[in-house]
Amino acid sequence: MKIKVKFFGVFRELFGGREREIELENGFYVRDLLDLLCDSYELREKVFDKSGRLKDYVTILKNRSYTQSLKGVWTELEEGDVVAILPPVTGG
Amino acid sequence: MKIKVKFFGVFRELFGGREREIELENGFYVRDLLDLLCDSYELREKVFDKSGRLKDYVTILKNRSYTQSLKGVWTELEEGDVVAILPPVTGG
Amino acid sequence: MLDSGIYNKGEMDMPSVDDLLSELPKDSGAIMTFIGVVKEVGKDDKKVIGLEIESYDEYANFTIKNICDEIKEKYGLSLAKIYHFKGSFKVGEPLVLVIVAGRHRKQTFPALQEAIERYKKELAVWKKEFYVDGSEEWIGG
Amino acid sequence: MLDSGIYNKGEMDMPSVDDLLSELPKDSGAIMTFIGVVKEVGKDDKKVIGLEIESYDEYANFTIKNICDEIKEKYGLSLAKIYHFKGSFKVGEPLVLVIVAGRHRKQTFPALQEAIERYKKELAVWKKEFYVDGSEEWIGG
Repeated sequence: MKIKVKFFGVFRELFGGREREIELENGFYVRDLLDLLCDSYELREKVFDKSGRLKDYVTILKNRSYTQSLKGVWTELEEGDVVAILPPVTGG
Repeated sequence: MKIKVKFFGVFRELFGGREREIELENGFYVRDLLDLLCDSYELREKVFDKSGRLKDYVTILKNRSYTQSLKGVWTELEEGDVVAILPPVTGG
Repeated sequence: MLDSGIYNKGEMDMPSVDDLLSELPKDSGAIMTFIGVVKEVGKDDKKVIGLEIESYDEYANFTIKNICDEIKEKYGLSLAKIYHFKGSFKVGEPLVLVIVAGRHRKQTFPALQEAIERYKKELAVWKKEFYVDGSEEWIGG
Repeated sequence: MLDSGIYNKGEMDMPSVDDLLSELPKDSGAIMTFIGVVKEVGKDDKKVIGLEIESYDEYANFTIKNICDEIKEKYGLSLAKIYHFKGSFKVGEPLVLVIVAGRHRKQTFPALQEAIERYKKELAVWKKEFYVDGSEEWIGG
Protein backbone atom coordinates (compact mmCIF):
# COMPACT_ATOMS: atom_id res chain seq x y z
CA MET A 1 0.00 0.00 0.00
CA LYS A 2 1.04 3.58 -0.57
CA ILE A 3 0.94 6.25 2.11
CA LYS A 4 2.08 9.85 2.29
CA VAL A 5 4.14 11.27 5.17
CA LYS A 6 4.36 15.01 5.91
CA PHE A 7 7.06 16.62 8.05
CA PHE A 8 6.77 20.03 9.70
CA GLY A 9 8.99 22.49 11.53
CA VAL A 10 12.21 21.01 12.78
CA PHE A 11 11.18 17.56 11.47
CA ARG A 12 11.11 18.92 7.94
CA GLU A 13 14.83 19.53 8.26
CA LEU A 14 15.68 16.42 10.27
CA PHE A 15 13.88 14.11 7.84
CA GLY A 16 15.14 16.05 4.84
CA GLY A 17 11.91 17.17 3.18
CA ARG A 18 8.32 18.31 3.50
CA GLU A 19 6.70 15.16 2.20
CA ARG A 20 7.52 11.61 1.25
CA GLU A 21 5.53 8.86 -0.47
CA ILE A 22 6.21 5.43 0.95
CA GLU A 23 5.30 1.97 -0.25
CA LEU A 24 4.52 -0.29 2.71
CA GLU A 25 3.37 -3.86 3.22
CA ASN A 26 -0.19 -4.19 4.45
CA GLY A 27 -0.65 -4.42 8.23
CA PHE A 28 1.86 -1.70 9.09
CA TYR A 29 1.27 0.30 12.26
CA VAL A 30 2.30 3.92 12.90
CA ARG A 31 5.03 2.45 15.10
CA ASP A 32 6.47 0.47 12.17
CA LEU A 33 6.40 3.53 9.96
CA LEU A 34 8.33 5.58 12.54
CA ASP A 35 10.89 2.80 12.94
CA LEU A 36 11.37 2.81 9.20
CA LEU A 37 11.70 6.60 8.99
CA CYS A 38 14.05 7.01 11.98
CA ASP A 39 17.03 5.45 10.27
CA SER A 40 19.74 7.27 12.21
CA TYR A 41 20.72 7.60 15.86
CA GLU A 42 19.94 11.35 15.74
CA LEU A 43 16.43 10.79 14.41
CA ARG A 44 15.63 7.99 16.88
CA GLU A 45 16.80 10.22 19.72
CA LYS A 46 14.53 13.07 18.57
CA VAL A 47 11.43 10.92 18.24
CA PHE A 48 11.75 8.18 20.90
CA ASP A 49 12.82 8.24 24.53
CA LYS A 50 15.39 5.80 25.97
CA SER A 51 12.84 3.09 26.61
CA GLY A 52 11.69 3.32 22.99
CA ARG A 53 8.44 5.22 23.61
CA LEU A 54 7.27 8.08 21.43
CA LYS A 55 8.35 11.37 23.02
CA ASP A 56 5.54 13.44 24.50
CA TYR A 57 6.22 16.50 22.40
CA VAL A 58 5.86 14.61 19.09
CA THR A 59 2.37 14.57 17.62
CA ILE A 60 1.39 12.09 14.91
CA LEU A 61 -1.71 12.76 12.84
CA LYS A 62 -3.36 10.20 10.60
CA ASN A 63 -5.64 11.93 8.09
CA ARG A 64 -5.82 14.96 10.40
CA SER A 65 -6.85 12.91 13.44
CA TYR A 66 -4.60 12.69 16.48
CA THR A 67 -3.33 9.13 16.69
CA GLN A 68 -3.18 9.77 20.46
CA SER A 69 -6.97 9.70 20.41
CA LEU A 70 -6.99 6.65 18.12
CA LYS A 71 -4.74 3.75 19.13
CA GLY A 72 -1.51 5.71 19.52
CA VAL A 73 1.49 4.18 17.77
CA TRP A 74 -0.59 1.01 17.35
CA THR A 75 -2.93 2.77 14.96
CA GLU A 76 -3.03 0.69 11.79
CA LEU A 77 -2.18 2.27 8.46
CA GLU A 78 -4.25 1.91 5.32
CA GLU A 79 -3.81 2.57 1.62
CA GLY A 80 -3.88 6.31 0.91
CA ASP A 81 -3.34 7.48 4.49
CA VAL A 82 -1.65 10.82 5.10
CA VAL A 83 0.52 10.72 8.20
CA ALA A 84 1.89 14.00 9.60
CA ILE A 85 4.76 14.23 12.08
CA LEU A 86 4.51 17.43 14.11
CA PRO A 87 6.77 19.11 16.66
CA PRO A 88 5.06 21.35 19.28
CA VAL A 89 3.14 24.15 17.61
CA THR A 90 4.39 27.73 18.03
CA GLY A 91 1.91 30.17 16.50
CA GLY A 92 2.94 33.75 15.79
CA MET B 1 -16.31 90.24 39.56
CA LYS B 2 -17.02 88.35 36.34
CA ILE B 3 -17.08 84.59 36.13
CA LYS B 4 -17.98 82.15 33.40
CA VAL B 5 -20.30 79.16 33.92
CA LYS B 6 -20.35 76.14 31.58
CA PHE B 7 -23.19 73.62 31.40
CA PHE B 8 -22.88 70.12 29.98
CA GLY B 9 -25.15 67.25 29.04
CA VAL B 10 -28.61 67.47 30.52
CA PHE B 11 -27.65 70.67 32.40
CA ARG B 12 -27.04 72.43 29.08
CA GLU B 13 -30.72 71.99 28.34
CA LEU B 14 -32.02 72.55 31.85
CA PHE B 15 -30.10 75.79 32.25
CA GLY B 16 -30.81 76.82 28.66
CA GLY B 17 -27.35 77.16 27.17
CA ARG B 18 -23.76 75.98 27.03
CA GLU B 19 -22.18 78.93 28.72
CA ARG B 20 -23.12 82.06 30.67
CA GLU B 21 -21.11 85.04 31.85
CA ILE B 22 -22.20 86.27 35.26
CA GLU B 23 -21.38 89.40 37.19
CA LEU B 24 -21.13 88.62 40.91
CA GLU B 25 -20.32 90.54 44.06
CA ASN B 26 -16.96 89.64 45.59
CA GLY B 27 -17.00 86.96 48.28
CA PHE B 28 -19.42 84.66 46.47
CA TYR B 29 -19.12 80.93 47.12
CA VAL B 30 -19.96 78.12 44.69
CA ARG B 31 -23.06 77.58 46.85
CA ASP B 32 -24.23 81.15 46.25
CA LEU B 33 -23.68 80.79 42.53
CA LEU B 34 -25.77 77.60 42.43
CA ASP B 35 -28.55 79.28 44.41
CA LEU B 36 -28.55 82.11 41.91
CA LEU B 37 -28.59 79.76 38.90
CA CYS B 38 -31.27 77.39 40.21
CA ASP B 39 -34.10 79.85 39.87
CA SER B 40 -36.91 77.34 39.40
CA TYR B 41 -38.31 74.44 41.39
CA GLU B 42 -37.30 72.03 38.64
CA LEU B 43 -33.68 73.19 38.64
CA ARG B 44 -33.41 73.16 42.45
CA GLU B 45 -34.75 69.64 42.48
CA LYS B 46 -32.21 68.48 39.89
CA VAL B 47 -29.21 69.96 41.72
CA PHE B 48 -30.05 69.81 45.45
CA ASP B 49 -31.57 67.11 47.62
CA LYS B 50 -34.47 67.76 50.02
CA SER B 51 -32.21 68.94 52.81
CA GLY B 52 -30.61 71.44 50.45
CA ARG B 53 -27.33 69.57 49.87
CA LEU B 54 -25.70 69.26 46.48
CA LYS B 55 -26.74 65.95 44.92
CA ASP B 56 -24.01 63.34 44.70
CA TYR B 57 -24.22 62.94 40.97
CA VAL B 58 -23.58 66.63 40.26
CA THR B 59 -19.92 67.57 39.80
CA ILE B 60 -18.76 71.17 40.02
CA LEU B 61 -15.38 72.09 38.59
CA LYS B 62 -13.66 75.39 39.25
CA ASN B 63 -10.98 76.03 36.63
CA ARG B 64 -10.89 72.29 35.90
CA SER B 65 -10.40 71.30 39.58
CA TYR B 66 -13.03 69.29 41.42
CA THR B 67 -14.55 71.55 44.03
CA GLN B 68 -15.13 68.33 45.99
CA SER B 69 -11.36 68.19 46.52
CA LEU B 70 -11.26 71.94 47.30
CA LYS B 71 -13.81 73.20 49.82
CA GLY B 72 -16.93 71.77 48.19
CA VAL B 73 -19.77 74.25 47.77
CA TRP B 74 -17.87 76.55 50.16
CA THR B 75 -15.15 77.06 47.59
CA GLU B 76 -14.77 80.81 47.10
CA LEU B 77 -15.09 82.28 43.63
CA GLU B 78 -12.65 84.76 42.14
CA GLU B 79 -12.58 87.13 39.19
CA GLY B 80 -12.16 85.22 35.92
CA ASP B 81 -13.08 81.80 37.32
CA VAL B 82 -14.59 79.22 34.99
CA VAL B 83 -17.14 77.06 36.79
CA ALA B 84 -18.46 73.93 35.09
CA ILE B 85 -21.60 72.06 36.13
CA LEU B 86 -21.40 68.42 35.10
CA PRO B 87 -23.84 65.53 35.18
CA PRO B 88 -22.36 62.00 35.46
CA VAL B 89 -20.05 61.28 32.52
CA THR B 90 -21.11 58.69 29.96
CA GLY B 91 -18.28 58.11 27.49
CA GLY B 92 -18.97 56.32 24.21
CA MET C 1 -0.36 59.21 14.32
CA LEU C 2 -2.39 62.05 15.80
CA ASP C 3 -2.26 62.88 19.52
CA SER C 4 -4.83 61.25 21.77
CA GLY C 5 -7.83 63.45 22.44
CA ILE C 6 -11.35 64.54 21.57
CA TYR C 7 -12.02 64.91 17.85
CA ASN C 8 -15.03 65.96 15.86
CA LYS C 9 -16.64 63.08 14.02
CA GLY C 10 -14.88 62.69 10.67
CA GLU C 11 -12.11 65.09 11.60
CA MET C 12 -9.57 62.31 11.90
CA ASP C 13 -8.78 59.49 9.48
CA MET C 14 -8.91 56.12 11.22
CA PRO C 15 -5.38 54.68 11.27
CA SER C 16 -4.74 51.59 9.14
CA VAL C 17 -2.75 48.57 10.29
CA ASP C 18 0.19 49.90 8.25
CA ASP C 19 -0.02 53.29 9.98
CA LEU C 20 0.13 51.51 13.31
CA LEU C 21 3.01 49.24 12.38
CA SER C 22 5.09 52.06 10.94
CA GLU C 23 4.99 53.94 14.25
CA LEU C 24 5.84 51.09 16.57
CA PRO C 25 9.16 50.73 18.37
CA LYS C 26 10.89 47.43 17.50
CA ASP C 27 10.24 45.76 20.82
CA SER C 28 6.46 45.65 20.23
CA GLY C 29 5.06 42.16 19.81
CA ALA C 30 1.38 42.84 20.49
CA ILE C 31 -1.02 45.53 19.36
CA MET C 32 -4.57 45.63 20.69
CA THR C 33 -7.38 47.94 19.74
CA PHE C 34 -10.88 48.64 20.93
CA ILE C 35 -13.50 50.39 18.82
CA GLY C 36 -16.67 51.52 20.55
CA VAL C 37 -19.58 51.65 18.13
CA VAL C 38 -23.12 53.09 18.40
CA LYS C 39 -25.41 50.17 19.25
CA GLU C 40 -28.96 49.77 18.03
CA VAL C 41 -30.18 49.05 21.55
CA GLY C 42 -30.03 51.85 24.11
CA LYS C 43 -31.16 52.54 27.65
CA ASP C 44 -34.06 50.33 28.85
CA ASP C 45 -33.63 48.34 25.61
CA LYS C 46 -35.14 51.16 23.57
CA LYS C 47 -34.32 51.12 19.86
CA VAL C 48 -31.81 53.84 19.01
CA ILE C 49 -31.52 55.75 15.75
CA GLY C 50 -28.57 57.89 16.78
CA LEU C 51 -26.51 59.61 19.43
CA GLU C 52 -25.14 62.98 20.28
CA ILE C 53 -21.81 63.13 22.06
CA GLU C 54 -20.86 66.32 23.85
CA SER C 55 -17.53 66.96 25.53
CA TYR C 56 -15.84 69.43 27.85
CA ASP C 57 -12.93 69.47 25.43
CA GLU C 58 -10.15 71.11 27.42
CA TYR C 59 -10.87 69.00 30.44
CA ALA C 60 -11.41 65.73 28.57
CA ASN C 61 -8.21 66.20 26.55
CA PHE C 62 -6.31 66.71 29.76
CA THR C 63 -7.81 63.52 31.25
CA ILE C 64 -7.13 61.48 28.11
CA LYS C 65 -3.49 62.50 28.11
CA ASN C 66 -3.22 61.52 31.78
CA ILE C 67 -4.81 58.11 31.26
CA CYS C 68 -2.53 57.33 28.30
CA ASP C 69 0.62 58.47 30.11
CA GLU C 70 -0.21 56.54 33.26
CA ILE C 71 -1.13 53.33 31.45
CA LYS C 72 1.96 53.50 29.27
CA GLU C 73 4.13 53.83 32.34
CA LYS C 74 2.28 51.24 34.43
CA TYR C 75 2.39 48.48 31.80
CA GLY C 76 5.64 49.47 30.06
CA LEU C 77 3.82 49.98 26.76
CA SER C 78 5.41 51.28 23.58
CA LEU C 79 2.19 53.07 22.59
CA ALA C 80 -1.14 54.08 24.17
CA LYS C 81 -3.71 56.18 22.34
CA ILE C 82 -7.32 57.11 23.01
CA TYR C 83 -9.41 58.95 20.44
CA HIS C 84 -12.93 59.93 21.48
CA PHE C 85 -15.21 61.43 18.88
CA LYS C 86 -18.01 63.96 19.38
CA GLY C 87 -20.95 65.18 17.35
CA SER C 88 -23.94 63.34 15.90
CA PHE C 89 -23.69 59.63 15.20
CA LYS C 90 -25.83 56.99 13.55
CA VAL C 91 -26.07 53.36 14.63
CA GLY C 92 -22.92 51.53 13.53
CA GLU C 93 -20.64 54.56 13.58
CA PRO C 94 -17.48 54.55 15.72
CA LEU C 95 -17.37 56.65 18.90
CA VAL C 96 -14.04 55.71 20.43
CA LEU C 97 -10.77 54.15 19.35
CA VAL C 98 -8.26 52.84 21.89
CA ILE C 99 -4.88 51.47 20.80
CA VAL C 100 -2.21 49.91 22.99
CA ALA C 101 1.02 48.20 21.98
CA GLY C 102 3.74 46.51 23.97
CA ARG C 103 6.20 43.69 24.06
CA HIS C 104 3.71 40.98 24.98
CA ARG C 105 -0.04 40.46 25.24
CA LYS C 106 0.44 40.07 29.00
CA GLN C 107 1.00 43.83 29.07
CA THR C 108 -1.47 44.92 26.40
CA PHE C 109 -4.43 42.96 27.75
CA PRO C 110 -4.76 44.60 31.17
CA ALA C 111 -3.65 47.92 29.66
CA LEU C 112 -6.50 47.87 27.14
CA GLN C 113 -8.98 46.92 29.82
CA GLU C 114 -7.83 49.67 32.15
CA ALA C 115 -7.79 52.28 29.37
CA ILE C 116 -11.41 51.47 28.52
CA GLU C 117 -12.66 51.41 32.12
CA ARG C 118 -10.89 54.68 32.87
CA TYR C 119 -12.09 56.65 29.85
CA LYS C 120 -15.66 55.47 30.54
CA LYS C 121 -15.43 56.65 34.14
CA GLU C 122 -13.26 59.73 33.91
CA LEU C 123 -13.76 61.52 30.60
CA ALA C 124 -15.92 64.65 30.65
CA VAL C 125 -18.07 63.36 27.80
CA TRP C 126 -21.86 63.00 27.66
CA LYS C 127 -24.15 60.93 25.52
CA LYS C 128 -27.69 61.67 24.43
CA GLU C 129 -29.67 58.90 22.84
CA PHE C 130 -32.31 59.49 20.15
CA TYR C 131 -34.92 56.77 19.85
CA VAL C 132 -36.95 55.38 16.99
CA ASP C 133 -40.15 56.47 18.80
CA GLY C 134 -39.05 60.14 18.55
CA SER C 135 -38.01 60.54 22.19
CA GLU C 136 -34.52 61.43 23.40
CA GLU C 137 -32.62 61.18 26.66
CA TRP C 138 -29.32 62.26 28.20
CA ILE C 139 -27.77 59.08 29.60
CA GLY C 140 -26.71 59.30 33.24
CA GLY C 141 -28.31 62.73 33.61
CA MET D 1 -14.02 40.36 4.73
CA LEU D 2 -12.07 37.23 3.86
CA ASP D 3 -12.64 33.93 5.63
CA SER D 4 -10.49 33.16 8.65
CA GLY D 5 -7.47 31.04 7.83
CA ILE D 6 -3.82 30.72 6.92
CA TYR D 7 -2.64 33.21 4.30
CA ASN D 8 0.67 33.80 2.60
CA LYS D 9 2.34 36.98 3.77
CA GLY D 10 1.04 39.85 1.64
CA GLU D 11 -1.70 37.73 0.09
CA MET D 12 -4.42 39.52 2.03
CA ASP D 13 -5.03 43.25 2.46
CA MET D 14 -5.35 44.17 6.11
CA PRO D 15 -8.93 45.28 6.76
CA SER D 16 -9.46 48.96 7.58
CA VAL D 17 -11.75 50.23 10.32
CA ASP D 18 -14.31 51.05 7.62
CA ASP D 19 -14.13 47.49 6.25
CA LEU D 20 -14.83 46.21 9.73
CA LEU D 21 -17.70 48.56 10.43
CA SER D 22 -19.39 47.90 7.12
CA GLU D 23 -19.62 44.17 7.90
CA LEU D 24 -20.96 44.38 11.43
CA PRO D 25 -24.49 43.48 12.44
CA LYS D 26 -26.26 46.42 14.09
CA ASP D 27 -26.16 45.00 17.60
CA SER D 28 -22.36 45.31 17.77
CA GLY D 29 -21.12 47.86 20.28
CA ALA D 30 -17.54 46.69 20.72
CA ILE D 31 -14.84 45.59 18.30
CA MET D 32 -11.50 44.33 19.55
CA THR D 33 -8.46 43.34 17.57
CA PHE D 34 -5.11 41.78 18.29
CA ILE D 35 -2.15 42.03 15.95
CA GLY D 36 0.83 39.80 16.68
CA VAL D 37 4.04 41.33 15.37
CA VAL D 38 7.59 39.96 14.94
CA LYS D 39 9.57 41.13 17.97
CA GLU D 40 13.24 42.07 17.93
CA VAL D 41 13.93 39.86 20.92
CA GLY D 42 13.59 36.10 20.49
CA LYS D 43 14.28 32.91 22.42
CA ASP D 44 16.84 33.30 25.23
CA ASP D 45 16.75 37.06 24.55
CA LYS D 46 18.68 36.61 21.31
CA LYS D 47 18.36 39.45 18.82
CA VAL D 48 16.14 38.45 15.91
CA ILE D 49 16.42 39.62 12.32
CA GLY D 50 13.48 37.64 11.01
CA LEU D 51 11.19 34.64 11.19
CA GLU D 52 9.91 31.86 9.03
CA ILE D 53 6.37 30.66 9.65
CA GLU D 54 5.37 27.26 8.31
CA SER D 55 1.89 25.78 8.48
CA TYR D 56 0.04 22.51 7.93
CA ASP D 57 -2.51 24.49 5.94
CA GLU D 58 -5.45 22.10 5.65
CA TYR D 59 -5.25 21.18 9.29
CA ALA D 60 -4.65 24.72 10.59
CA ASN D 61 -7.52 26.11 8.51
CA PHE D 62 -9.81 23.48 9.98
CA THR D 63 -8.69 24.39 13.53
CA ILE D 64 -9.06 28.14 12.91
CA LYS D 65 -12.60 27.67 11.69
CA ASN D 66 -13.39 25.61 14.79
CA ILE D 67 -11.95 28.16 17.19
CA CYS D 68 -13.85 31.02 15.55
CA ASP D 69 -17.16 29.10 15.47
CA GLU D 70 -16.84 27.99 19.09
CA ILE D 71 -15.87 31.40 20.42
CA LYS D 72 -18.63 33.12 18.46
CA GLU D 73 -21.17 30.72 19.94
CA LYS D 74 -19.77 30.79 23.48
CA TYR D 75 -19.70 34.58 23.80
CA GLY D 76 -22.60 35.43 21.50
CA LEU D 77 -20.34 37.42 19.18
CA SER D 78 -21.42 39.02 15.92
CA LEU D 79 -18.00 38.38 14.36
CA ALA D 80 -14.86 36.34 15.09
CA LYS D 81 -11.94 36.15 12.67
CA ILE D 82 -8.42 34.81 12.88
CA TYR D 83 -5.90 35.40 10.09
CA HIS D 84 -2.51 33.74 10.51
CA PHE D 85 0.17 34.55 7.99
CA LYS D 86 3.02 32.33 6.80
CA GLY D 87 6.27 32.86 4.94
CA SER D 88 9.33 34.98 5.75
CA PHE D 89 8.95 37.97 8.05
CA LYS D 90 11.14 40.80 9.23
CA VAL D 91 11.02 42.40 12.67
CA GLY D 92 7.96 44.65 12.89
CA GLU D 93 5.86 42.73 10.38
CA PRO D 94 2.45 41.33 11.37
CA LEU D 95 2.05 37.57 11.86
CA VAL D 96 -1.51 37.26 13.11
CA LEU D 97 -4.68 39.30 13.15
CA VAL D 98 -7.59 38.43 15.47
CA ILE D 99 -10.87 40.35 15.32
CA VAL D 100 -13.89 39.92 17.58
CA ALA D 101 -17.06 41.99 17.76
CA GLY D 102 -20.10 41.81 19.96
CA ARG D 103 -22.71 43.76 21.78
CA HIS D 104 -20.53 44.71 24.72
CA ARG D 105 -16.89 44.64 25.77
CA LYS D 106 -17.86 42.13 28.48
CA GLN D 107 -18.22 39.62 25.64
CA THR D 108 -15.35 40.73 23.41
CA PHE D 109 -12.73 40.86 26.15
CA PRO D 110 -12.75 37.19 27.21
CA ALA D 111 -13.44 36.19 23.60
CA LEU D 112 -10.30 37.93 22.35
CA GLN D 113 -8.25 36.40 25.14
CA GLU D 114 -9.55 32.91 24.46
CA ALA D 115 -9.07 33.26 20.70
CA ILE D 116 -5.42 34.20 21.23
CA GLU D 117 -4.67 31.48 23.78
CA ARG D 118 -6.32 28.87 21.59
CA TYR D 119 -4.63 29.74 18.31
CA LYS D 120 -1.26 29.79 20.11
CA LYS D 121 -1.88 26.32 21.55
CA GLU D 122 -3.84 24.59 18.80
CA LEU D 123 -2.84 25.85 15.37
CA ALA D 124 -0.53 23.62 13.34
CA VAL D 125 1.91 26.45 12.74
CA TRP D 126 5.65 26.56 13.41
CA LYS D 127 8.10 29.36 13.86
CA LYS D 128 11.80 29.47 13.06
CA GLU D 129 13.82 32.39 14.35
CA PHE D 130 16.80 33.83 12.49
CA TYR D 131 19.26 35.69 14.68
CA VAL D 132 21.58 38.62 14.11
CA ASP D 133 24.56 36.35 14.89
CA GLY D 134 23.73 34.18 11.86
CA SER D 135 22.23 31.27 13.80
CA GLU D 136 18.67 29.99 13.46
CA GLU D 137 16.34 27.81 15.51
CA TRP D 138 12.93 26.17 15.29
CA ILE D 139 11.03 27.31 18.37
CA GLY D 140 9.52 24.53 20.42
CA GLY D 141 11.24 21.89 18.27
